[in-house]
Amino acid sequence: EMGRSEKPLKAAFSNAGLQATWCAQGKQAAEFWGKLFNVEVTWFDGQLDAVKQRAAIDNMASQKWDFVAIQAFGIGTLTQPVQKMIDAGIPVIDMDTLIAPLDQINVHSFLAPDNEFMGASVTQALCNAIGGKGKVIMTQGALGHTGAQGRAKGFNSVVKQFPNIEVLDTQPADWDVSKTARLWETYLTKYPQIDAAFFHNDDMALAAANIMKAHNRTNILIGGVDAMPPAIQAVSEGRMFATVRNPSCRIHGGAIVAGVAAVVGGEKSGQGIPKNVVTDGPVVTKANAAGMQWMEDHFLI
Amino acid sequence: MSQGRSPILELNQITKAFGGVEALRGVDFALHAGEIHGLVGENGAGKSTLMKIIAGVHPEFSGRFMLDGKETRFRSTRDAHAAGIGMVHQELSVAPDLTVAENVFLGNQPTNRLGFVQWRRMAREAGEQLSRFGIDVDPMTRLGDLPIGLQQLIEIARVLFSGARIIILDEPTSALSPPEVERLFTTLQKLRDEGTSIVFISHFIEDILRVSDVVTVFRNGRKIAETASADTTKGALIEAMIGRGGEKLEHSYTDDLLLPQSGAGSVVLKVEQLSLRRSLQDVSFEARAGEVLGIYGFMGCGQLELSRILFGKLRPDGGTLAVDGAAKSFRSTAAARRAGVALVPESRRAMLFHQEPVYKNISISILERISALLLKPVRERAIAQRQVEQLQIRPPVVGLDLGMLSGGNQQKVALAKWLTYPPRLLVLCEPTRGMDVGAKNDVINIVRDLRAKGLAIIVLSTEPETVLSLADRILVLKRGALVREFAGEAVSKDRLLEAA
Amino acid sequence: MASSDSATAPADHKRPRGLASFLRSQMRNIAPFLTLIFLSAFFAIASPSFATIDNVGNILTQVSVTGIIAVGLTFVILCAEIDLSIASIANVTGIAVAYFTLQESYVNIANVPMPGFAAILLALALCALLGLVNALGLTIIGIPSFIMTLAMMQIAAGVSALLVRGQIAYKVPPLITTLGSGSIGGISWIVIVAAVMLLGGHLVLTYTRFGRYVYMVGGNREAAEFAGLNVKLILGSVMVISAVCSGIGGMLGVAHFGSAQQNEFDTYLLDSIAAVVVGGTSLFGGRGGIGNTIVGLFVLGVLNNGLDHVNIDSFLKILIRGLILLAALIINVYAQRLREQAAD
Amino acid sequence: MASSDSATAPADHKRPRGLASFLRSQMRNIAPFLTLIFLSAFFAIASPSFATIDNVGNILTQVSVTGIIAVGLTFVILCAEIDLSIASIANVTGIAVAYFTLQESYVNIANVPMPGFAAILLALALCALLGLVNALGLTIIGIPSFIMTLAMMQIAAGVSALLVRGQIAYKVPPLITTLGSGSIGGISWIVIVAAVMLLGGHLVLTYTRFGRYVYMVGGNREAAEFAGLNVKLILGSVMVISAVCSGIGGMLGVAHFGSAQQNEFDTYLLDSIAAVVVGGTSLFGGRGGIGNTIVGLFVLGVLNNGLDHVNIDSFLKILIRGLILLAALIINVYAQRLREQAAD
Ligand SMILES: Nc1ncnc2c1ncn2[C@@H]1O[C@H](COP(=O)(O)OP(=O)(O)OP(=O)(O)O)[C@@H](O)[C@H]1O
Ligand SMILES: Nc1ncnc2c1ncn2[C@@H]1O[C@H](COP(=O)(O)OP(=O)(O)OP(=O)(O)O)[C@@H](O)[C@H]1O
Ligand SMILES: [Mg+2]
Ligand SMILES: [Mg+2]
Repeated sequence: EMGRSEKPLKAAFSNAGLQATWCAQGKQAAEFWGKLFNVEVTWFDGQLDAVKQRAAIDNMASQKWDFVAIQAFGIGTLTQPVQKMIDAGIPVIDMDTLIAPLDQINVHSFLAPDNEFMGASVTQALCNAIGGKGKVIMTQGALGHTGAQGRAKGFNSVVKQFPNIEVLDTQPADWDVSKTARLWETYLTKYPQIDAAFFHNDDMALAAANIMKAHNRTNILIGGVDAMPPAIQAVSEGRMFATVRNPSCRIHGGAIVAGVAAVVGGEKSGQGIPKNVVTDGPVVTKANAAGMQWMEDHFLI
Repeated sequence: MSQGRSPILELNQITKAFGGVEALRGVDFALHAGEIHGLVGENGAGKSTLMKIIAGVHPEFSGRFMLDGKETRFRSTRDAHAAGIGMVHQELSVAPDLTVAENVFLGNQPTNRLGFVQWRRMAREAGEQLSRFGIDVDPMTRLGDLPIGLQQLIEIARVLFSGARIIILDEPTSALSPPEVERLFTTLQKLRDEGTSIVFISHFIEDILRVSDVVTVFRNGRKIAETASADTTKGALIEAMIGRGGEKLEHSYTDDLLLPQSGAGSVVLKVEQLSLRRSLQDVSFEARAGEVLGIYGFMGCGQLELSRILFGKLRPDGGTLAVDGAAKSFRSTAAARRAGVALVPESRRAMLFHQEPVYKNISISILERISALLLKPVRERAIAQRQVEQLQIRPPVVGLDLGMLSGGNQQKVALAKWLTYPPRLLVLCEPTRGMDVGAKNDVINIVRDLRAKGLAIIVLSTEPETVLSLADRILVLKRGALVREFAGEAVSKDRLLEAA
Repeated sequence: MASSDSATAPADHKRPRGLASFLRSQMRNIAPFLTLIFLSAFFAIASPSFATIDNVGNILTQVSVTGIIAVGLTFVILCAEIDLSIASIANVTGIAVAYFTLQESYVNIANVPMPGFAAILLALALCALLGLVNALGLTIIGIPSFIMTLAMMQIAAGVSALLVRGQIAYKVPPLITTLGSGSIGGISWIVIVAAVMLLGGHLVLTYTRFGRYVYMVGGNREAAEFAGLNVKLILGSVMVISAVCSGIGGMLGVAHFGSAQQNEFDTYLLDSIAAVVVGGTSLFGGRGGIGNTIVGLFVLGVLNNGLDHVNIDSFLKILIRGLILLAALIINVYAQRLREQAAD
Repeated sequence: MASSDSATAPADHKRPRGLASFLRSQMRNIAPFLTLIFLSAFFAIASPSFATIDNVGNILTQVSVTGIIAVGLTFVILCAEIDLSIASIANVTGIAVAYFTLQESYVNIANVPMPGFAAILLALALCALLGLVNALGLTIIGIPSFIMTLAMMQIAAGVSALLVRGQIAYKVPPLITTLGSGSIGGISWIVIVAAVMLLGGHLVLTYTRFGRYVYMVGGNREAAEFAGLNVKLILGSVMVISAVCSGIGGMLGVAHFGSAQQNEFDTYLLDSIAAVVVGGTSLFGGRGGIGNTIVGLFVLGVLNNGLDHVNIDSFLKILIRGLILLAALIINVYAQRLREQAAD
């Protein structure tokens, strides 16, 4: 049923911004899977900017595609051109972030991880590792980011179950490593005892790890989100305790597969493919780090 | 006296134009070692321009420039410095935020082998130099904290003691007191005797005759004469400066001129106890309708500040100002204009829009009266056309960009904008500066017409001729205070100079 | 002798001054126009999808918000000032209009719903107020506009943050929704609004007394003051105009993009400045106008749009944009210089 | 009468001028210092963890990168120019030094490994080159620094994008790692580097001819030219100095934060400008210096750090920062005005 397309398909992809590693990895995955399925992928970079991405999607919408896949930078900013493509019968696959609340737009399918689950699962791993008691800190991403909101929710739902765990601080660092560094310098001063820390992504976690090392406070267990190669390396070296995979390859590769299935296999939204596909990844610890790295190398997760 | 020796500096056929204005036309100039060379000429004759060419400020000019017998071309002031040429510019050019000591060594602070500035040595040497020049001031004070006159002296001292072998002084005495001028002359003579060559520009002919060995006269961008000071007289110099065409206008001012008995109308402007820190002290006077009030004084005597206060651009520290009997405290120039005051400032650059056509320059001040919201270009042009014809502005094309007009015609445009709806009080700063004889005459006639229409007019000038040719009553401003009034009595250029 | 000079001179001006001299004097306007034609031709050849009716529509909508903001900025730059708070004020105004509109239940903002016209008026009042702060800082306190508006950029961002608190709002009053995202007869309303505002700006600058004053203040501020103009009032007004144009752009932008959120409009700062300057309006004031801004808008619009139609390395595009911006600036400065020479 | 005037005049200047007058004349330096004391006292009361030795260490490290960048910016602002490309150049230099260093296998960048010293030299050469482009644009072409460095901001971001291509690099040469994240005797190397550079900047500004020229050019550009200074060379030099300081800050910053990525240093633009200006260096040039910059650094450092220690609404913090910035600017302008009055 699904498989390599006979005639070459033209697909347009856009994601939040290629400046972000997670997005850059997704681009490679999409191109890799595209080659396997005979799909020619054209990229429209969102440049981490709502206005620029909107212009790019407007331009995308005035061209002809077999299918498109989009990760929105700003929720709700792409509705009009996306609707135009849907109206033109182009299957639109929504990746990672909502293009708009699902009642406003009828995308072919929404492939996304469950941020709340990711936050909860890595927090759970941290809490277990410190024996269910101690002091923890969460460093959030940008408060406006839905991913960050989900991850925070997951974190809170888990720590609530541990009466002996005290949350010291949850200030946002806006995904910014320099702000993370500043915050953590303050924490290390303010709190003589910190047992574990949860960061909304690995970049912030690694920046904080650097600060902890400089302050000789390497006893803090660090958890992150994304499980990008540098974080997997840090986990296997013990610099980080755990991270949870936000499966960029699975989402972007999945978008290729879903697109081909729609065009070639005639899959219909809601029947052949669910409206909402949850693409969660596992928690990565020392135990499964090497395997995770291999899977990422081959764009499998 | 300098015959026989070859000059250290020799300029041939120097021509220099700014845009359309020719500031210098084929000028020859020679300077010998160990001479003080006086330079005189009317405003705008090109004296400063020639000196700036020598000091490397204007690298672009045509003509031959010989230094020590070798053809030279300065690309910048640095080249001139390196060649031993120092200049005191007409406008104060110091660094007010630096200390006195640094200003004395401006651009040439003493350093040790590591390249570090030796502050203590610099302060000591600056102090020594200044006290040799009779200035007693802590070398580590910030220069900007000192009075203007002292700043000027320090700038002069810097150049005099910089070791330059050619020193140019462009109107250095304008802000100095007589004893300071005296000390300056002594020092100049000493430097001359040590072999330094000095160019000295001044509008004070007596000073020039006293201190210089040779005098050169400029007129209208040309060199008119060069004589040994011993061989000439003040009268001869003035005649050379002013020229034949000027006889009718200028000549009489050396003789007494009888100011008319006041037959003027009501008081339009009443100024009482006006003061502005450092510039004006307790200035009180009145200006009447149908009268031209001349205010004469040396450069820096407070005239410019006074004109700014009358037009709301500067706010006085104290004193009152009343127009037509109503007390005014102008918060802006717009407020002054609404109250019926108009100002034509001394600088053309400051009062005209060079990139805009003539008619917009004329209409700008009366736009409110021509149009409520939308512009009425046809009316604007018609009004402008009338003024252009009345004032004989050439070419009489109101759509031409102002920058295309000659200086004198630009000056007329500046006047033209106040003529359609005349103000109550017209303040003119240096209204004839840079004008040729014919244009000056035109301006005099315009001003007289306006007086006849019942305006109160104030003419402020540093040129005695201007004041004498226009005013019905003359006030002399000196160091910010009114020191003398000439009304209904005999006055002459000499008397004015004496009072100032 | 003097009289013979001036007798012959007038004839001089009536003599035609030669095509070369005319072209040089028009360089400021010609250079950006040539850039535009060159870019359009290049992309039309490089990509079949570029020169289509549909894509012209895209370019028009894409430059609309920038265009609306650039109207006010043109006034500011004509006065030889700058406004760095435009994007931030656009953002806060868009957020404010959504803040005063009833949102769907899933939007988690403690907002204050009001009737549509009240929301619009309040949002406009907010941007005018921020513009007024800029105006007072510039004219009364005397903070240079560059640094005053830099501080305002932060302040407006702070107000935005307080209003949305990291959330996203979707609803704006119906009028704004229509103007921002509706279309009539195949033409987007936002394009029409931008066109009307640009036209309005042009008319004000060209045919009103205030517009004349703006040019005069920019051309020679000192002379304007000596002519008895209220220079501070004019400068203050252009700062307020700029803020209000930004606010309108922000409100329509929110409707156009479909949501209001923090930092949504950051790009408009550079884009608007670039549009005005690239179009040939002089940074030193007094020269240029809305016509130039329109050309500048299209130069940037075509550049951004065209780069999406050709397959260039995404990472290279950032550099290419920077270099073209620099090239346009150099042309701007040289064109000014040529013009000045032509005037001599 | 006239002679008695001038006889008394010189004596005047040696007369002590009264405390009030002295204080007023020092307002420019006192105002920021009072702000600093006030802020410190406030946070010390509001949070027990603020006024600790450890936290002083934090504040020191936190202002270090800004401090290094601000050294160069101080030169630029003293010349009455501005440099908006500092953060962008810091970023590209940090990325370049990582680009020329061997990265771990999992870093997916087509980089060009080199020996450490070569990587450092190449990175420095890059930032110096970009500074040189700024310098040439400003002095030779005559583009105002504000807009020239705005274009450079884009260009440097473009080069960064091309080098990292959306990836993150972690390794930098050992020397940079040590200086950026190591410490000696309990003091971070980066603090020492910042202190040395600030001291160096101070010495250059105060004790070298070049430094004095910077003040002269900023204080009265025409007088500087008449005094035979090569004004263009000085302006060009400060642009290069600024770029190189930014580059050093960027390299050490990358080591300090542990990674090199696009847009990492964006916040440093506003922070550095704010530090210089809040410290009391005049935007109009000629006044201020590294001493002021240090005070400004601490005002902002204490503000940022202190806000982390107290529990204020995160969204409110943005606004608070903006308002304090504006307040400091107003004080700066008024202090200048008071000083001028005191001078009379
Ligand atoms: N930088 C300039 N740009 C344009 N025109 C200039 C410039 N400098 C001087 N001029 C013009 O050149 C002419 C000669 O000016 P210059 O300053 O040499 O006169 P001057 O003899 O020194 O007069 P004064 O006695 O008033 O100082 C004047 O018409 C003046 O307006
Ligand atoms: N850039 C220009 N382009 C065209 N014509 C010009 C330009 N500059 C000057 N002119 C014209 O050349 C003529 C001579 O100008 P110039 O400045 O030499 O006049 P002038 O004899 O000094 O007159 P005035 O005494 O009024 O200053 C004037 O009629 C002027 O309009
Ligand atoms: Mg002169
Ligand atoms: Mg002339």
